[in-house]
Amino acid sequence: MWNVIKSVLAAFFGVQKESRRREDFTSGRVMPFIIAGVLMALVLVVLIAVVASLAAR
Amino acid sequence: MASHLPPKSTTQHSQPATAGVASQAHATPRGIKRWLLTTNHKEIGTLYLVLSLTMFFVGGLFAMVIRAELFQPGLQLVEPEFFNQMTTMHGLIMIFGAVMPAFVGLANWMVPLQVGAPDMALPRLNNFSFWLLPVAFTLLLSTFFMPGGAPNFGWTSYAPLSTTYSPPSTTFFIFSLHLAGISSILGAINIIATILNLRAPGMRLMDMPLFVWTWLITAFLLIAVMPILAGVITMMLLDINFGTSFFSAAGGGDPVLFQHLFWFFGHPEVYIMILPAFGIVSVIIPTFARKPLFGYASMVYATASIAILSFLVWAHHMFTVGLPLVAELFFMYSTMLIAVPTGVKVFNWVTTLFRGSITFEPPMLFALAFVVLFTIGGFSGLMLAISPADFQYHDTYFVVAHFHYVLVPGAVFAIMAGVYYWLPKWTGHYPNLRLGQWHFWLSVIGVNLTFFPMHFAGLAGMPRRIPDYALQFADFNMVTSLGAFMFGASQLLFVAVIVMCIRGGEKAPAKAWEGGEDLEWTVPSPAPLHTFETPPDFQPRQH
Amino acid sequence: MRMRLVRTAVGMALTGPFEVVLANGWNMPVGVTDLSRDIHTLHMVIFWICVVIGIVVFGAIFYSLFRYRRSRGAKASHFHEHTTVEVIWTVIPLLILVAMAIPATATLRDMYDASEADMDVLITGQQWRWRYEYRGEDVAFISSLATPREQIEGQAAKGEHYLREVDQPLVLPVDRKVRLLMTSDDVIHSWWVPDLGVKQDAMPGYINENWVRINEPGTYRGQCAELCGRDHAFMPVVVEAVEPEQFDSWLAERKAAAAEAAMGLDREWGLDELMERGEQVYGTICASCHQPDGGGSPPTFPALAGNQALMDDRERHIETVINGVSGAPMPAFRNTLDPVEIAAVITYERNAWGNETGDSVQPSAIAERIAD
Amino acid sequence: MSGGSYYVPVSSKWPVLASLAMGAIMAGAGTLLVFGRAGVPVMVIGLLAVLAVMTLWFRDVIHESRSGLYDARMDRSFRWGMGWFIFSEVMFFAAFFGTLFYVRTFALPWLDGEGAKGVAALLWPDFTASWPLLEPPDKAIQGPHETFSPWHLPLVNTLILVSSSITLTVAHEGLKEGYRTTARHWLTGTVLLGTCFIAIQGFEYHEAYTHYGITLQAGIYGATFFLMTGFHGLHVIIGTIILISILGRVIRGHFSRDDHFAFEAAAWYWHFVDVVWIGLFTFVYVF
Repeated sequence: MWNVIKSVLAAFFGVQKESRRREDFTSGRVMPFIIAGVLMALVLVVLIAVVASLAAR
Repeated sequence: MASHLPPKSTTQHSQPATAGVASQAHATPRGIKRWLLTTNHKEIGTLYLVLSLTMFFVGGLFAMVIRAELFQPGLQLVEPEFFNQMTTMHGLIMIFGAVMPAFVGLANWMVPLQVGAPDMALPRLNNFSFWLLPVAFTLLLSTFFMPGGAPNFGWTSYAPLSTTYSPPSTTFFIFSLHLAGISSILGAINIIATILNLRAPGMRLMDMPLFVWTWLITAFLLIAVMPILAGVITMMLLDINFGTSFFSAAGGGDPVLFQHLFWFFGHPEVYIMILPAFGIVSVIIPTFARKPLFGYASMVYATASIAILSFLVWAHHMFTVGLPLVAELFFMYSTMLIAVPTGVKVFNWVTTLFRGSITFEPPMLFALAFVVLFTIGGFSGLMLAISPADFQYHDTYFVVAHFHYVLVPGAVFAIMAGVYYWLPKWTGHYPNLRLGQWHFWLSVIGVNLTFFPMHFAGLAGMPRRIPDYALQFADFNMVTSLGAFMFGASQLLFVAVIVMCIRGGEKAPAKAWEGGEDLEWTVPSPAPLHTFETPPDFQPRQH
Repeated sequence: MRMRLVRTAVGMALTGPFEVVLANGWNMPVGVTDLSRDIHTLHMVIFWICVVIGIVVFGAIFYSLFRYRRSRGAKASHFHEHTTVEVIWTVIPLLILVAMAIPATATLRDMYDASEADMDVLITGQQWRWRYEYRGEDVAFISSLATPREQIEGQAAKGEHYLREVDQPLVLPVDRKVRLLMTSDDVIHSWWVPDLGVKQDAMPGYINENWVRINEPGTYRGQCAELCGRDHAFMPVVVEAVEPEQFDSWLAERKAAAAEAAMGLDREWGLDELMERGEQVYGTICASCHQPDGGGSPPTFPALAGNQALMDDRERHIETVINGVSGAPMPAFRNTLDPVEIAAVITYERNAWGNETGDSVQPSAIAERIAD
Repeated sequence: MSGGSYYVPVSSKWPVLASLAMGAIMAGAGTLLVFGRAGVPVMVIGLLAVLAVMTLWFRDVIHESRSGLYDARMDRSFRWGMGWFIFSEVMFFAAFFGTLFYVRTFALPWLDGEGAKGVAALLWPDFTASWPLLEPPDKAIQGPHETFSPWHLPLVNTLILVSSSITLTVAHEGLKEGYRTTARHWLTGTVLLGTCFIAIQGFEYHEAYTHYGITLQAGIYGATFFLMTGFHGLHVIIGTIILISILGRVIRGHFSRDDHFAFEAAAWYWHFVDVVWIGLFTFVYVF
């Protein structure tokens, strides 16, 4: 699970190590990555929204 | 439901044939019927590319009218109404008629060749997707001949100028966009299914060439946002013809709602037009630097990241419509974030060049110009992201300069790079390299003469979409117009190169470019009508 | 306040060396409000950041192209990954962006703080002119393009302020905080004066707020920035900033004039004077759509000359001008024009270009209808 | 693996004819809306042509499928295709749900003087925001007199559509177990339930126009109501037509226990339509 999160974080960041990437794509399961990706996207939205509303106060 | 979901992407390697043959023994139709009825991905790809080139010249003609009128202050050639029709149709034709079909055409030709598939996953649907487009554009262009003329409210169609105050032909414009939208969605479905389902045995997702990767993500964006466009133009249709008040405060609606929906489509649409360009460039640069792409994995991840972020930034097109402060900040922050993965891509291309062994054939020239000039467009994009500054930039020629830098020396140069790169595979001949170089240099000079002065005109205060302007903008506009005529004229060379290449030229071997490593270079040049009827044996490269 | 001083200082430092090249109509104007200066500073900071990054990136590209071209005998190496480098060049832009976001947020907060204004001006966009209303002062007027048609069509030499001159500018006091309320009667317009650092869309049915506090007296010019139809290019904004005392006396004068105009309601107007006034109103307000010769531009804008329906139904004609046509481009002029102007223009339309009905419409009758 | 296994049809006249027919529908509809009646025949011809071409196109596909030309990969292509198509439909409705959300959360309160942009109330001094919106800001626009109670017809329709999804699942299970009669009966039931839904929705529209004053022109409430329920209703009609054709194939003895993707695709579509309705019932009728 932690590995999935780390990989998705790397995807958001846009940088990934070749070896780690190989691991991700040998596990053969896509769903965990998609779910984690969607969740992280939501987290990102909430995060930016929180920062924005704090800044707007 | 879970068991009914489509199968997981990694379980779909080769399936031994149990029944059936690949092609029936029917005689292939000839002449015009061959093109009308074809289901072959190469023929359909050619059709898309020809349509795109035609539309490029139609949209280009409109641009020439615009630039001729703006050559000097005052109204000389056309009436303001017609000028507005020109700007609107120029945008629509170039986006939906030239750039998007060009990328779909390249995908049709190259995705099956690059993944080792016999054809697109759903060949008949593929032909349907294509033939919807000529129908759509016939409908769209026919609006010029209707009372009140063609749509004149800008390609963004902001209500209520595009509803209550629009010419009668707007209804036809909406229907033609519906057709183009259906075509895009079906085309995208086909491309996704091909990539996920028809890869050569042994080719994992992370072994795919970047062009395929970027198209996979682009196709996802298309399927996600074209329906939003369909929805919002349907609401326009209802406001115009059935008295609804979606975009009118009188009935409780809001004109800004239109813009939110439109840009929720429109921003991913921007990436739809640039991600495949990233893919093409990422394939060409390693070939001519004779060195593997630097940071392949990062490139893929950065593409995914840009795609996700593209759904969160739409209102940066609307900083001056009066968004609440929180929204303004949210969209400023998220937009600034998008610069990061985009930067990663540029850095990776540069590092790919570093310590390579570089040659400068026309595909490489266009790809290199792409990297430099797209980056300039990226810089102005970064400036536009700063919301307070955008209050001065918005709706000026600075914005026009920005998006033309990412679309012309961006998307269009990438398409041209792709055409030069793959012409040997399509025709079996090398394009005339000398003419190609002429085409390149004239285009590069023309494009910069056209669009660079627009930055200054915009900063000095010239709004976009005006047929006449104050005297202090005269010099910038004259240079821009001259550059535009030069760029326009030099595209005739492009046509000449293509025609000559089809008719003959130096014979190209299967591996036409020394550094080309992808699967398409394993089939003969020109590629026979049917390729990979037997799936190739794919050996993953060490990335 | 200190933040602002710092920002201004940074701005000046950045502009300094390139003053000659970037000033004089090649760059965004510094402007005459604190906000426009802040915006200009942000613009220059981000511009120089881009220049520096550009030099590095383009330098690296051209170095590689030159140094590693094959004709010079370069042999390709085969490295294709370096995570540390990749992380570094991801983190550095991220930090630069955060550093940019902080001053941008501060400026944006200033822009959004329209509270405690000394006065309100309601700005209404109409195809294709601006209406200014000094709220609470009973002063309102329409400001439209003053450049003669001959200049646009090239039959006369173009003046210095070609397309950026109006019949009546918006007059504002310096050193007072003025809240600008923007709305529109028809399509979206956008009120823009670069020197004031204000560009705000005018949305029909909604109101956007912005504000200015002008530091220097002067004439500041801009124009509509959002495509609003045929004459979008011919919709300038001119603001005349004057000393507060001068402004007060100007306002008092306008109020007196408005009161005088209201007097006109009490008396009977003759056909000739209505026609004369009507021709003037028609020229500035109606002619842009219905054309100076009343020919209109069908199908969107119907012809008035020789329009039998118009001549037959006087009531409907009055109704149309007062309340507009819902679902069509014809706006309601109830709040835009005063009763004298409405009466005059209807009278004019019913008698000009061979529409010889002989009708005259009295201002008092219009005032009553509007009051209902 | 001689000659490969993935079936690629050589050529087909249906796609280009389908495009022309779609073009005729659009041109006809546009002409009808803008220039009048002349568009009707063109539109009708286009519609009939689309139906005819689709029938013939699907006949080819069914024929190829039953001749054993398709392999497992082709099956997956169809699955991916249908799955992504439904996703595009989801996004289409997402635009409309977004509209409803925006109007209720932002636009109406602003017009009433609430929230960040409440200054707009200067223009509409008498306006009070409410949902359902019975009195639009401009008094010239006649709002609805009253709105539907969710607990009468809409609830009935909800029950109908939810049970239709259940009957469809039962039919599917029957097919998978090889009980063809069961499949046929439950599928027939599903079609009937779908038809009932359409009929009730039609009755509700009639009531809306005649008794409730809910019309397309009745301000934003009527506009969103008809937009959302209308496009949903259209999808129910399409879904029912699909189910009828699937029923026809079941009756003819098509589909095997483990190869019946057309049935599954129709089922996916129907479940999707059902889920959209749950959203509509919640946000258009109840809240």
